[in-house]
Amino acid sequence: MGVPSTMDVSPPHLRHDGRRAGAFIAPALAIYLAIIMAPTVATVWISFTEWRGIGDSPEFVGLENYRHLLKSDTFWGSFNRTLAILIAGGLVVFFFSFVFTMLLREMRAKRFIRAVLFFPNIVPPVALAIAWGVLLAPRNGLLNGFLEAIGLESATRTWLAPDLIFRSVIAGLVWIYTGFFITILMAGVDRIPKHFYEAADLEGATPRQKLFRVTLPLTWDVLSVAAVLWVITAIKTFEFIYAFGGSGTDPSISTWTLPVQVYAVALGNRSPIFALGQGSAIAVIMLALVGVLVVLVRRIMRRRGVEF
Amino acid sequence: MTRKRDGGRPPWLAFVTALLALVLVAAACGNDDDSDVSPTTEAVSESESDAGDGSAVAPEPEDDGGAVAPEPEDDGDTPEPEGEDGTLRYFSMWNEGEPQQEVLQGIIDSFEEDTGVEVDVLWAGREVLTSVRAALSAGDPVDLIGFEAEPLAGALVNTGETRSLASVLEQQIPGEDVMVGDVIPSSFLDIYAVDGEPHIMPYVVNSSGIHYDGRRLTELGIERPKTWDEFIAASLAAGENAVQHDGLINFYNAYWLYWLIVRHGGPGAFNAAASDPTGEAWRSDAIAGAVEDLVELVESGALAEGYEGSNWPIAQQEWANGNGTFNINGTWLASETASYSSEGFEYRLLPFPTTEGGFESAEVYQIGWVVPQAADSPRAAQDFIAYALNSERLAGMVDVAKNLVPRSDIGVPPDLQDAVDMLAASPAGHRPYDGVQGDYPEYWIEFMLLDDQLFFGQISGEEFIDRIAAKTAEYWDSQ
Amino acid sequence: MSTDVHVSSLQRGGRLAGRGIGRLFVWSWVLFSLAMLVWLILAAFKRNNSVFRDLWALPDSNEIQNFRDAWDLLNLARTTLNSVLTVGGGTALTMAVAAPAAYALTRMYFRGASPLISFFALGIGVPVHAIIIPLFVGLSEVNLTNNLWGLTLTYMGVSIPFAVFLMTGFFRSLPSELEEAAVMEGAGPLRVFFVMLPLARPGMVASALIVAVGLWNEFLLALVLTYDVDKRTIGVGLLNTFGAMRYTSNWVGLFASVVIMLTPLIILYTWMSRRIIEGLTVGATK
Amino acid sequence: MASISLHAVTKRFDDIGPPALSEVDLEIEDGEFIVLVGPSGCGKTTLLRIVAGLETATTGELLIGGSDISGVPAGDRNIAMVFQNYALFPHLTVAENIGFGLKIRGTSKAERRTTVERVASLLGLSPYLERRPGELSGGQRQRVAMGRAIVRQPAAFLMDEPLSNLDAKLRVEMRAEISRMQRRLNATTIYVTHDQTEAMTMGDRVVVLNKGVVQQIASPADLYRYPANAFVAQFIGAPTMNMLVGSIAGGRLVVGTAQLKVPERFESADGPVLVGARPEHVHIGDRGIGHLGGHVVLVEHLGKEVQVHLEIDVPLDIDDAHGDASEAFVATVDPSEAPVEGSDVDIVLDLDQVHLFDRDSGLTLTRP
Repeated sequence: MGVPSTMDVSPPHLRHDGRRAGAFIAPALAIYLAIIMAPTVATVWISFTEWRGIGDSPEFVGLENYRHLLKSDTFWGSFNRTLAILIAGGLVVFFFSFVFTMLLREMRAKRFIRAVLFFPNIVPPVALAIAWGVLLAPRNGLLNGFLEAIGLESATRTWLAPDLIFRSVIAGLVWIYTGFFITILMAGVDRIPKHFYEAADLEGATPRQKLFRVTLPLTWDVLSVAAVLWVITAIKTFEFIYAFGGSGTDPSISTWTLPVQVYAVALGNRSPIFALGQGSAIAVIMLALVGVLVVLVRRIMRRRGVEF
Repeated sequence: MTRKRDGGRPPWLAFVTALLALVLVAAACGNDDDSDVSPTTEAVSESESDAGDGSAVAPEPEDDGGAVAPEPEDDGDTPEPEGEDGTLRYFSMWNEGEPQQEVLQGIIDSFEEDTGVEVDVLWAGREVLTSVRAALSAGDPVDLIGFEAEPLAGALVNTGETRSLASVLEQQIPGEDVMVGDVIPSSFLDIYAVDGEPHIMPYVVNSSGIHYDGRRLTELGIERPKTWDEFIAASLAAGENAVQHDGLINFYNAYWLYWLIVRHGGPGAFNAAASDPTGEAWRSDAIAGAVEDLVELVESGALAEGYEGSNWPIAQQEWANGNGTFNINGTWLASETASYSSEGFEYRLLPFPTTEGGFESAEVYQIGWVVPQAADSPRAAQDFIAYALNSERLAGMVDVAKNLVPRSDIGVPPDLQDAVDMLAASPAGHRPYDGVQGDYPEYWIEFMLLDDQLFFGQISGEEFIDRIAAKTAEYWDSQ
Repeated sequence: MSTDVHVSSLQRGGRLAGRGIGRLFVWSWVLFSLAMLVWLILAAFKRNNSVFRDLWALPDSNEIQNFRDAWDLLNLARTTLNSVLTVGGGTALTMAVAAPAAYALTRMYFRGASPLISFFALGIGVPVHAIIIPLFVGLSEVNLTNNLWGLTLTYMGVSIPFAVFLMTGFFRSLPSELEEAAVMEGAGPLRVFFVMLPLARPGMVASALIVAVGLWNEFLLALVLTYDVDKRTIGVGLLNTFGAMRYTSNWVGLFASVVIMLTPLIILYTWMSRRIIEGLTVGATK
Repeated sequence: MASISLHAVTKRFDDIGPPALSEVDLEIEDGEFIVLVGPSGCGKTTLLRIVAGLETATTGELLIGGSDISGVPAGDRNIAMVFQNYALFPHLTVAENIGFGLKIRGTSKAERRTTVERVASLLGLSPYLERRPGELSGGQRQRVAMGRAIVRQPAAFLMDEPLSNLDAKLRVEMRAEISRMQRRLNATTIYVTHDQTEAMTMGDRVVVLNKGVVQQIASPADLYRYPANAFVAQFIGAPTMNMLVGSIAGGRLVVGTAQLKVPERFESADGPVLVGARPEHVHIGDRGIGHLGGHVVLVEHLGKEVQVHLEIDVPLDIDDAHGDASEAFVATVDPSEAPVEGSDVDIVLDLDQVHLFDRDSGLTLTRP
């Protein structure tokens, strides 16, 4: 194939000896390096130290922080909850996104519906968390109140009880993020020219066949982007959970995820621990999780997108 | 606990700092019209003052852009020059709008008027130490911090970040003919003393116990319970939702077991169990008794339905509205629920029920001030402490904020009388959570996790003891 | 033949029913979201002691006082200004550096452009938590903590990866003939960039909106990097109000705060939602 | 205006395979209108872009007005280019688009305006100066692109298939207009097209390119009459020239079973050849009198003439670029002579007009 080896195929008037391009890129790169990359490297380093960050200097302790974490129930709780958001939450979000995208394709009010569904994504997570808490409050919450009002008292639950609370959190996240992923998937679906569906209709394809034969293959690349975005979003999710527990009272430990624990252990807490080393170690684990999963997702979804 | 504190800086810091400086210099050179973005402190404070009304912003202490954070002195007793401007930087745990904040604001206003010292106060809320840390790391002065004594002890006092307040005891209280040491009982101060010298000066002394509406108990014809058995019986007699509890706050859940351990094993028993490197201290009879009692409560059905999923402050709200009888809480509950409690609500407090052959002591939950080593104006801070402890001024905490104060010569409203009596009658005092929260904050989290499982009936008493013993040994092993 | 028709019409009947259920579900979801919003707005006008007693009652009075409380506690004039300064400044500066970078990365064809794009994209995956500790220490070394400039700079840093990523998509989709035409007319690299810039405007606007909405809702960085009341952004302000209101149990005041904070967003959103959504979509599907 | 010279210009995009352009030599005189033509992928656009400075030649020399400008950036070559899609800046008005180059060169605002207005009136664009390209028709956009090229009086114009986006009728109009304009401005012009009609009607000289190699440079008439090789012969002219496989042996031209007399002008030729006959040089007669037998597959009536598609029993040399075998032998005849579809006919080649090419090299054996 026409793969360039030593020769450059790019047009010369646009090709530059890095220097000119460098001037365009340097400011963004410098800030990016200073604010994101350098601190990331530093975090890895701090994770090998013990450090309170007030007046003392970091003391190298090797893998001690990691060893400590592996033995901590709190850490494993946070870790498992993060994975639960990622996997269980992900499955639900993507299932709904797909179903909605398919349904919305043929609905007249689709722009309006999409706008409403997307809305939680621009609302401050604090506000969402407040609303979600009001909804799920045990006795005077909106949901239980509603269920009672329509005569479904048997369906009422203590939504925030230890066995349910995290599912309630995930439900909240699903409510927020489904709109986001619907939007992205719809964009992919909208790009598919109508005539593919018309051709499929002429051949008498069922909706399921259309989904698997037309929609999925032709949105594969969008799906892969969406999956990567989900991995990042799921692992990063902090604000909603933090605010769900409220300010002034720490979020209930039964809702902690990795980022919440980083915050609680290293940054702030009602009874602060100031364990910067340990917080960094958790952050490094988050980072590794993101890295491994993104690579994994990309590998799984590597099948090339179809050009059309 | 104290760690060595040399000037050593982590190697990466130079890297990050250099990059940041580079970016700033580049930004400053690149945009002539944007010259405010310069790394010099001058420009920074300029931008601060044109961004704000200026009053709350303290001028930067250093004039060097790459300023090194002022190193705290090792020796807290060395007298230091006052901050040149006579400004007192005060970080407070209260949020704007809370009654305690309003009281303190009043004190601050008159202090400024009387002394000419400007008080720059930050109403930071309960995560005040996060702000303190931010300020200290940035080298901003922090002269006075007001917060709960336990986290102060754990985060600052035990690690040597605070100054001794011994000299404050000999300071005269402005407007009164007494010294601070005369009115603040040393029993309070001794709890957090370092080398015999006080480091935390309390201005509120709360406690905890079981709250109820006096009227309701009378209506129900239930006698005020004294012992644990009586309490369980009373709860069962009180009908639905007898014990309201906000189970989503882990440290409210911990009230029960901690109190039961302290009752069964005496003050310090919980702390001793937590700090036993082998974890075997958890297998004592006292703790077994405490766990057994807790399981009894959980299994009795006295706890309001859904307590494990109650998001604070819902349970206490319902309790105050008359749906429920008992609520275990701090003595601040009266002030927290005042705005929505049902009419004619009669706030009563039950000291935590006693157990057979057990101990009696009261929780001393102090809220106080510390003066950090890094303070710029430690003298002004001490002056403020003495000034605020004046009985008339402190009375606001009682009358308006409905909190107890360390001075016994200030009268209390009826809502708080039970608490005062409880503290007075108690033969001994102990720290909140027996000091476990303050002394071992990381361990505390792991403890609460297991305690929740026990309190929610997810594990049996035996399982709990086995697990917490193992956890304790593991924790100390990794320290 | 006739049975075939019969079967397929049955199938279609089932399919229609399925679709009907699906649509019902979609509409319930939509209604649910709207109901939450409406409830919150109504609650903001209720009285504190009745708000939870009868959940579905209409407000019995116009409790404007709730909004006064909220306004004061949120310190709204101040927090809004801070948010506008840091979010507006951060967004504008992000675009100012990300646009030329994205342009150079996609259209200057220099060696190493493609790995550099990947390097920038890497930043999207870095959680704020993984940088905040050293960032905090580093910023305090240069006196940029508790400082709106420091926060703005940080906002730039965390926005740049996504902005560059989105805009490389936009710039890549532009026709190269225009660029060549400009070159033929004698335009230098900078001028060519400025010729191309207006063409990327839809992308720029969308990227800026997405960055701005993200920053507007951000509060972790603001919480950790600033502490003065005067430096609080609206997100931190709301969180603090949340804390304070819960201690004082002024729930309706809290709802009023939420409504106050949501109002500009709702207005902006009804006006710009298509832009935001489409911008996001182009970035994701390019 | 200036002359343009290319000496041995070679362009490689990669190390493998043949170069995109190989050893191109071309001398363009001042004021000349040169058309580059060839099938797609032949390298004509690459050649244009090298002249423009949008590509660099791998080796070779490029002179404009006598001076080497290989290292001069595109913007400094004082060359204007009209792009296939016009490349108008959508956010600028017509006036701003036309005046763009002037602005960059720092021409004063007043001067810019008068110049732009003059050019606009020349092109009939005066009423549209304040519109944006999106509001114009295809033909108007084309004119704006022209205007932008004309306005700064460049040393040369480069046009890259400027008419290909227009409909057929407009294309004919614009073709004439560009020619007229070029004559009027007396501007050195390089014009790239794949359309041989444009090539034949517009160019002073035409350069035929194939696979990166110059096949022939000649005036349109010469190109038609004296194609230098089989490729040019087949590429120029429509319908395409018929190409039969044959050989010359013992002074006879052997085509299939027919043994023909070798025309005088080929007497020195020998060996395997290709016999090229344009459709109008093929006559159809009754069986028995012609050179070759054929079967009438299709008869197309075009009005003044008739195209007869024939199957013949002689191997044809069919270029990749041209259709399938059944259409490969075509005769153009007078309507009165049209045969009946399906009939068998005899074919007579006009031997005075046929072209002979060396079968191996494809080069013409004709000596004009």
